[in-house]
Amino acid sequence: KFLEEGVLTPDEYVSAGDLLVHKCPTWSWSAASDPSKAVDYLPSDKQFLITRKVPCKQRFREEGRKAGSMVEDDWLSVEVTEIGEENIGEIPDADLDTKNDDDVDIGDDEDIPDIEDFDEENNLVDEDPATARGNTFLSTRTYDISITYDKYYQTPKVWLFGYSETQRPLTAQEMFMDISADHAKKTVTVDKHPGLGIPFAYVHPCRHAQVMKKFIERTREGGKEPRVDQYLLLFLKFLGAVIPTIAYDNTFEIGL
Amino acid sequence: KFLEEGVLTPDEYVSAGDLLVHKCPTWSWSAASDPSKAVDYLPSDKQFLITRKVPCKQRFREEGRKAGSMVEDDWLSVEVTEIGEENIGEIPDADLDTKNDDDVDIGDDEDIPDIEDFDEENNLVDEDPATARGNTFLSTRTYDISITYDKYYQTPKVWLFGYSETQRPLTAQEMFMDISADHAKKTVTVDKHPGLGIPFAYVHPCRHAQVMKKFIERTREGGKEPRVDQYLLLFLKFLGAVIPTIAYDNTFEIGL
Amino acid sequence: MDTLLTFQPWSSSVEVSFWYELTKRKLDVLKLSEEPLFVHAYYTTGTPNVSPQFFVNLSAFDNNFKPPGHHFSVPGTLLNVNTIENFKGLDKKALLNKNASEIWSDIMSGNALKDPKLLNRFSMLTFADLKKYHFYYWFFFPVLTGEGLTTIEQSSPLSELWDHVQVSSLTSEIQKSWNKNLPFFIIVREPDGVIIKDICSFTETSYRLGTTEEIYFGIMDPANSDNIPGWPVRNFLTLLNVAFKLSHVKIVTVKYSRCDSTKILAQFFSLKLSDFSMFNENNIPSAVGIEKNHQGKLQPKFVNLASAMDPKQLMENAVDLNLKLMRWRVLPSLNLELVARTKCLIIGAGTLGCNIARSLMSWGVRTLTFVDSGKVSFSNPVRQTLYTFEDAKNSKMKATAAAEACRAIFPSIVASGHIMMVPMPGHPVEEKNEEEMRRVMCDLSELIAAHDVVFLALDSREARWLPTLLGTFYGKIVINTALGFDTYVVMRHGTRGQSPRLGCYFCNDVVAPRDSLTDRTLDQQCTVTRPGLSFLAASQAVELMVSLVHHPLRATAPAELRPEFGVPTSTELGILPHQIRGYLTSYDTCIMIGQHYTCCVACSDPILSAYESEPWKFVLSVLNRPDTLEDISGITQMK
Amino acid sequence: MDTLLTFQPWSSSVEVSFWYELTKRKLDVLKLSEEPLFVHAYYTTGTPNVSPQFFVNLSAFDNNFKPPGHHFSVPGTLLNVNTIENFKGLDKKALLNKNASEIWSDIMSGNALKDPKLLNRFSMLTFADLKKYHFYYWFFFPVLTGEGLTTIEQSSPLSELWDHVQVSSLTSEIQKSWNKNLPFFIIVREPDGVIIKDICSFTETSYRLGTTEEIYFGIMDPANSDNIPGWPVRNFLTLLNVAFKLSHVKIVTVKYSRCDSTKILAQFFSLKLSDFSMFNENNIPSAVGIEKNHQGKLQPKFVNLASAMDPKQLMENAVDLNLKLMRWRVLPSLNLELVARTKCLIIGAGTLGCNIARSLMSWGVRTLTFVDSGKVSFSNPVRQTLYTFEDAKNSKMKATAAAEACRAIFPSIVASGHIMMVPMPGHPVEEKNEEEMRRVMCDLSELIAAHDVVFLALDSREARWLPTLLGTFYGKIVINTALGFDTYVVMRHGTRGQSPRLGCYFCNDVVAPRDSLTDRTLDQQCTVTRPGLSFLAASQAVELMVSLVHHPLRATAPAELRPEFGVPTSTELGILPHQIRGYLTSYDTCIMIGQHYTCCVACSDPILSAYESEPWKFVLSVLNRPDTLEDISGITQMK
Ligand SMILES: [Zn+2]
Ligand SMILES: [Zn+2]
Repeated sequence: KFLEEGVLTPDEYVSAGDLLVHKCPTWSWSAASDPSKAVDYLPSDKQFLITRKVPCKQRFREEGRKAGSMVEDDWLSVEVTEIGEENIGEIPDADLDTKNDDDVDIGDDEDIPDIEDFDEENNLVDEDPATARGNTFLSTRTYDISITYDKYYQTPKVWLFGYSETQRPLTAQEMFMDISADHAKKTVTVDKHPGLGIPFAYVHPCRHAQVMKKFIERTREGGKEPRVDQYLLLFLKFLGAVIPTIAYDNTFEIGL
Repeated sequence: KFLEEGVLTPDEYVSAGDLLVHKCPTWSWSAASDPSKAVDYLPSDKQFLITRKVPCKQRFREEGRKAGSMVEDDWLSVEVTEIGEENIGEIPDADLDTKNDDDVDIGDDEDIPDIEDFDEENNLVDEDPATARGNTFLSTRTYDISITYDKYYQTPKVWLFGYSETQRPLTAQEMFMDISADHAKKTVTVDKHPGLGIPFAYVHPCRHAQVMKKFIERTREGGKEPRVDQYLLLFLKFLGAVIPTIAYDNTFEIGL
Repeated sequence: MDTLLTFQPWSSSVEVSFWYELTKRKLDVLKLSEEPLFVHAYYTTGTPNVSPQFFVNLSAFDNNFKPPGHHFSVPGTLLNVNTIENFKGLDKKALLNKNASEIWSDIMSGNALKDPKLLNRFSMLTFADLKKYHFYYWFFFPVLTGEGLTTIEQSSPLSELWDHVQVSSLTSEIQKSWNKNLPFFIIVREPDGVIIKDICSFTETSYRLGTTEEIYFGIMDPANSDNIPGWPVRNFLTLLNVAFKLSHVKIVTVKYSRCDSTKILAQFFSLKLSDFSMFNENNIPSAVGIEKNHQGKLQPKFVNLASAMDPKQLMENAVDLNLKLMRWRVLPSLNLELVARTKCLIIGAGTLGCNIARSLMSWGVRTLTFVDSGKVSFSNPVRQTLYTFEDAKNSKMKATAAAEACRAIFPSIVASGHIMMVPMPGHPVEEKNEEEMRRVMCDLSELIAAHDVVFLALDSREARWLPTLLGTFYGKIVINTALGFDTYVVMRHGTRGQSPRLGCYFCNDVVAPRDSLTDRTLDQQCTVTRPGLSFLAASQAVELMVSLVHHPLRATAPAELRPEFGVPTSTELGILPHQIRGYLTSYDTCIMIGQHYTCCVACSDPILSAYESEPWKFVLSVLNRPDTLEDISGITQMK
Repeated sequence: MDTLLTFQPWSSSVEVSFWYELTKRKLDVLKLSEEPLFVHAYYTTGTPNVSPQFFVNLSAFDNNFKPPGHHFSVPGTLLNVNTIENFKGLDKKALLNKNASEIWSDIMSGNALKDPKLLNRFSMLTFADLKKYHFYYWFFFPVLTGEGLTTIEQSSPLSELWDHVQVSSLTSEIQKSWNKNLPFFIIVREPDGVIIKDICSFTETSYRLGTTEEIYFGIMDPANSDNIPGWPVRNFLTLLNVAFKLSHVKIVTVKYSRCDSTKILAQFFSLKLSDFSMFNENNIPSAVGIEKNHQGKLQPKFVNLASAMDPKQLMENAVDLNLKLMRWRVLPSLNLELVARTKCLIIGAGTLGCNIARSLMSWGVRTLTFVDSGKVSFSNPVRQTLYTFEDAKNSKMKATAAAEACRAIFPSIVASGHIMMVPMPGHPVEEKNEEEMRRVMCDLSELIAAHDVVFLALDSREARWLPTLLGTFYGKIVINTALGFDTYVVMRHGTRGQSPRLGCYFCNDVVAPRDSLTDRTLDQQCTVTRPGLSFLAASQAVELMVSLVHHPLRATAPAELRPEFGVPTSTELGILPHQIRGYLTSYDTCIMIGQHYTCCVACSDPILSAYESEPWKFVLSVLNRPDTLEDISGITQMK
């Protein structure tokens, strides 16, 4: 049914997951956080896939979108211009404004209680010439991304958990800033991750099969016959459209 | 200051009240319901004026107003065509609809608890040929109207308390139906009557002096010099504009 | 060709003021009494299109009742019964007949001639469901029925029979008497004009005139039509038949012009009267006159005041009602007004503070003030009974959220919250914060001075110190509550002038309170207590307060242990213990008395003096160095 | 021209799952323990632009921890302290040095050679403020510092030095070992290709080769840049210097390509090592490696999980936390799960019912069901602690309003309300209502069967009859509360199978309950009680229930009086009395036992049998004619 309907069985999900993990070292299988959360149609050590700390280089911005890009299919054509490193600096400030819209008071590091009391720690010295100084990395938000199997829709289901630049867990509202505006409120909601029991944002899988089918058709038009274990590799491409701002390597070439 | 500013002193209020009571037998002076409510600048037995059970023959209707009647002065020119007795019958039904707008559940007589239990009372006979039968009166809402003295504005202040056709006290919303729409929400509010301690609707006296002054001027233009003790007689004419639906005799001629 | 004369029945018009007054009297005075009450109604002359109004309002209860000018009073009897069953069960016909026989006896005795308003005597049967503000009522307007019916021989407007001068003369006579409130009178037509006289002068007048030809009976008529006179005319005609043995009379029914007292409307009737000659003291004529309701049925009228009342007012009344019921049978000496006006300060708006506030509200206390510095956290709402999940979600300040909750429960309450961290010994003040802390101390001191009772519902020993001192200083009732894991203590602090002087929370201690908050583990930070305790401690603290304000000595009242069997307690509400200690594992309580300690670090005279002489300097030194307390109190020397 | 080699420090990345797990363990297992815990972290090779992630998540606590493929585990020590003061007070340098000395001893002993992950040993100091979901944490990644600094003699991408075949061969070797989680290894360049081997085979290999020229040290490198290797490289170089006495080494740092495991990024370094030869078991090298926070300061990191957590979840956790604290020190045997899952039915949502619900919520009970037929009236909110003025204004049904209020207090609670008038003896059923009443009886019966505990909080005697019968019938825990004016009683009903069998509310009576509601005066309609009573009765009823569910016999547990001094009570929570009677005037309580009466009109076997055989027929006959009860129970004969 993979080729016809864009769906896959639990076994196919496992084989596609194995291929993903083999191909992409950042992805790995995980067991459920406790055995009671495990589903029996998947191996206990392969309950879900996860990749951690994927940097998110920019917020999605409505104004950054190209007009008309939605004409054909809003799931595929969202485009964002990746912001180069040279102007990374301006992002966090610019988007802090949106915090005012949230009800929840987001305590950032400014808010560490008793932090003044820790000034005494300045007596602590840990100076060392061999410690590299200065960031050779970007201070960006990062996401843990997980893919579970959705039995009802017979498709993968993708989950996101974001951390701020300072490792603070992001609120749902903050995460929505990183998601294509078309999907942020429509198909992305928050629920407990089935394997971890912790609230993650997830993309509702109701249209996954349909879009995957379209992907498969295009691939076949290009003369290649996709295998079912390549499902997740294709799936990641599709996700690139939904969550265009998260910089997992959607540039690599799948060896179809 | 009466002629110049349309205001009056407590003493002038008393003399005007005395004249009103003398002239109009339905009006009478009243003491405060308990001595603690009395004000010291008025005689204890002349704390306020009151007339009871003034029939209200119709509801005020926005659509019944003549267009343009507000051009000159909305306090004076509101006109309503009094509905004759022949079509009285249709009023209560027509206006019951507006009840739906109210939050408060108005228990009408249908709601008498245990009323069925009183059916046994039908055994009671009280038949008598000398008792007049049939209503020779209209079943209408009635109003108790009271006039107090407002020390701040130095004018009379008028209070209304309505009863339904079945003697049930009207809610504020229901009373507003009887008041010129221009004033209903703007200048009419509900507060405790100072002498009775019971919530009445009242017309805010902020513009009373101004309008009275206009009245006085017109009377003088007509060649007559109004006396201060005629203030309340004039005042009733003015009220006829604010509360056009309440049928106190605004047709009588003041012997100016 | 005689026409039957019919009479327009009354339309009773009970103003809401009557019901409010009845409610008040029922709660405060009548209580369970079903004794008939003497009341007053009044009426005026008829108005076209308006049913004949029989006014009953709060003046009904006025012992010195006098109707307004142009109005006429009617004496009556109010029978307010306690239950709907009594209302239903009462024999209405008997009630009517009882009234009628009174009227008959007044007619026979001549009383009615001297005081004709007795002819209109009425009864009013009521049941007031004060919980719902539902009022059932039924009027009885007895009229006597004689042999045969009254018939009209002639009827016309008076102006058609009399000339203008005569009518004018009558008008002016009536105008002159507007303030005499005469419902019935005789009109004597004399050559030079018309004279109005009291009814009782009829015989004398007719004797003088030698004829009754020129004597008319005048009646101020409440009816709204010209040809159908009002209900009061009826018994009046009976009086004429009985007292003057008249079988034919000429009457004039008079109405004021509504807004021009210089005019009257007068209708002339020549009547053949119904005959009462066969009746006497023992043979009483039968009566009719039970009022029908708005549907024209012989059923009671009903009014639901709740729908038109201000809900806030309704609630206020309902709360009072519920409390006042305690006075009806069980505890007549209960002084609810005293409790209601007791101003209560609750220091600490946590589990204890919330439940104290709840208990105070249920006693009708109207002034509640909260002091707390914390925010509502998620663990609070299930135990701290004034908060909700939303309060925690929004991290509301407890003091203000508690006050808000009180108002949401009972809008008439005066509740306020002060966000304030009570200064604590052993929590030193940095110099830059000194001025701010001084302000806090002054605020707290002012708050305590402004209230009658101070509840200490704090979660640390040291936080209780300053309020204890200030409460003693101002001589307030201070009630302290504290929870262990499955034990609690409720204690009232002793005060100056008490003998023997009782102790305070600190009187047993020989060390000053110190910082006990720092370095606590989680289970020490949260008060780990069995949830039931705070309900027990809080409610007993409030009950103790209520008893205490009933004692003439209030804060200085001596402490009591459990009474011997049969020995009365010092207040009807019960004993005034010094300390109540409760033990949840055995559901037991124990009453204890602890004496004042003259070296107490919180309430002893040396401490109070030190505070009095230099409040802030003293308090600051204690905050920074609790040992100060031991030095000043004298404990140090004792050691 | 040698360049100083610097190392990129770790960036600790603690996932929320770690904090959740720590919270759980702290509450349920660790409690007050500050013992160090063994934990696991892991890392993978670096990604451009991302700081070197040191992953800690819930698997940290897993005893069988194995890192995912392509990842490398690190053993560590978690030190979770109880107070912020302990967190601050702890000597961080000492903690670092302790770790460093362990690493040094592992290097010296050869353990590190066999298990190189020991070289990355870390410590984590945490303080969890579980009330606020605030976590303070600080990582220590000790690296040993030797004499002189490591310098780069040569550095270039490996592809510039090795030919394509050799790089391919290395790639393929690394690909094959992806699942072995080897962070360090030796790369042996042999003529026919490259081989990867364990570190410990270095000596053997170099001996075999007769040279170290073709041996490279491979390191899976978490750093994100080519020229600055990651932190783990550092102690590894120390190991090489100490174990193999090497002063010059050739290393290759390897990174996986992020999404194509057929590619690797490899960087070659020729290094001159820092010298550790002067150190030994007693002379331990000093260490650096305290992690800086996000501002680059030597301060702890902090995360406030509350802001990102679902507030409902937060509340649920907070409520649990507060209760669990009772187990930490005071009452380890407390079975909170048991209490939480006890399903409670509260019949009557008035003053008692509301306070019972409040007490149950404060004990963490998660299933509450209310039965009541009334509406919230204005007198209720000040006493009935689940309602507000708005509820009264809107005349909400009590049962549903109470459930709604519970959810507003604690959204995770399963609260429901059933609008139902309990059928009452002496309140006859009209024939047309029989079917409806039968339905009500069945609903009530089902409700009682579906709950574990039934609280009777009704305001009339007769309303308690059917629930008493049904509660006994289904063998439920039935707790009855009743208020007098200043007295109250809390009683648990006896049940079948109990020996001696305890009585129910009706066991003392010799007449059947009848209509006591009709014909009541106002003060009889409203329950006239001192406001404090309902708090006392409700909270003790709930405490009694909590004790009772802890007893293995539950409903059938025998009754206890107050214990002799020193004698343990049957549960750690206290005695299990049959009846608690309280007297507010003396703040006293009394424990009583009442035996079952075999002719009881509510709980006796004849009654239960009559119900069982024809439930509705029996109940209907009782509603219509309460005497039926006396006949069936046998009281009639006894008279
Ligand atoms: Zn003391
Ligand atoms: Zn029994």
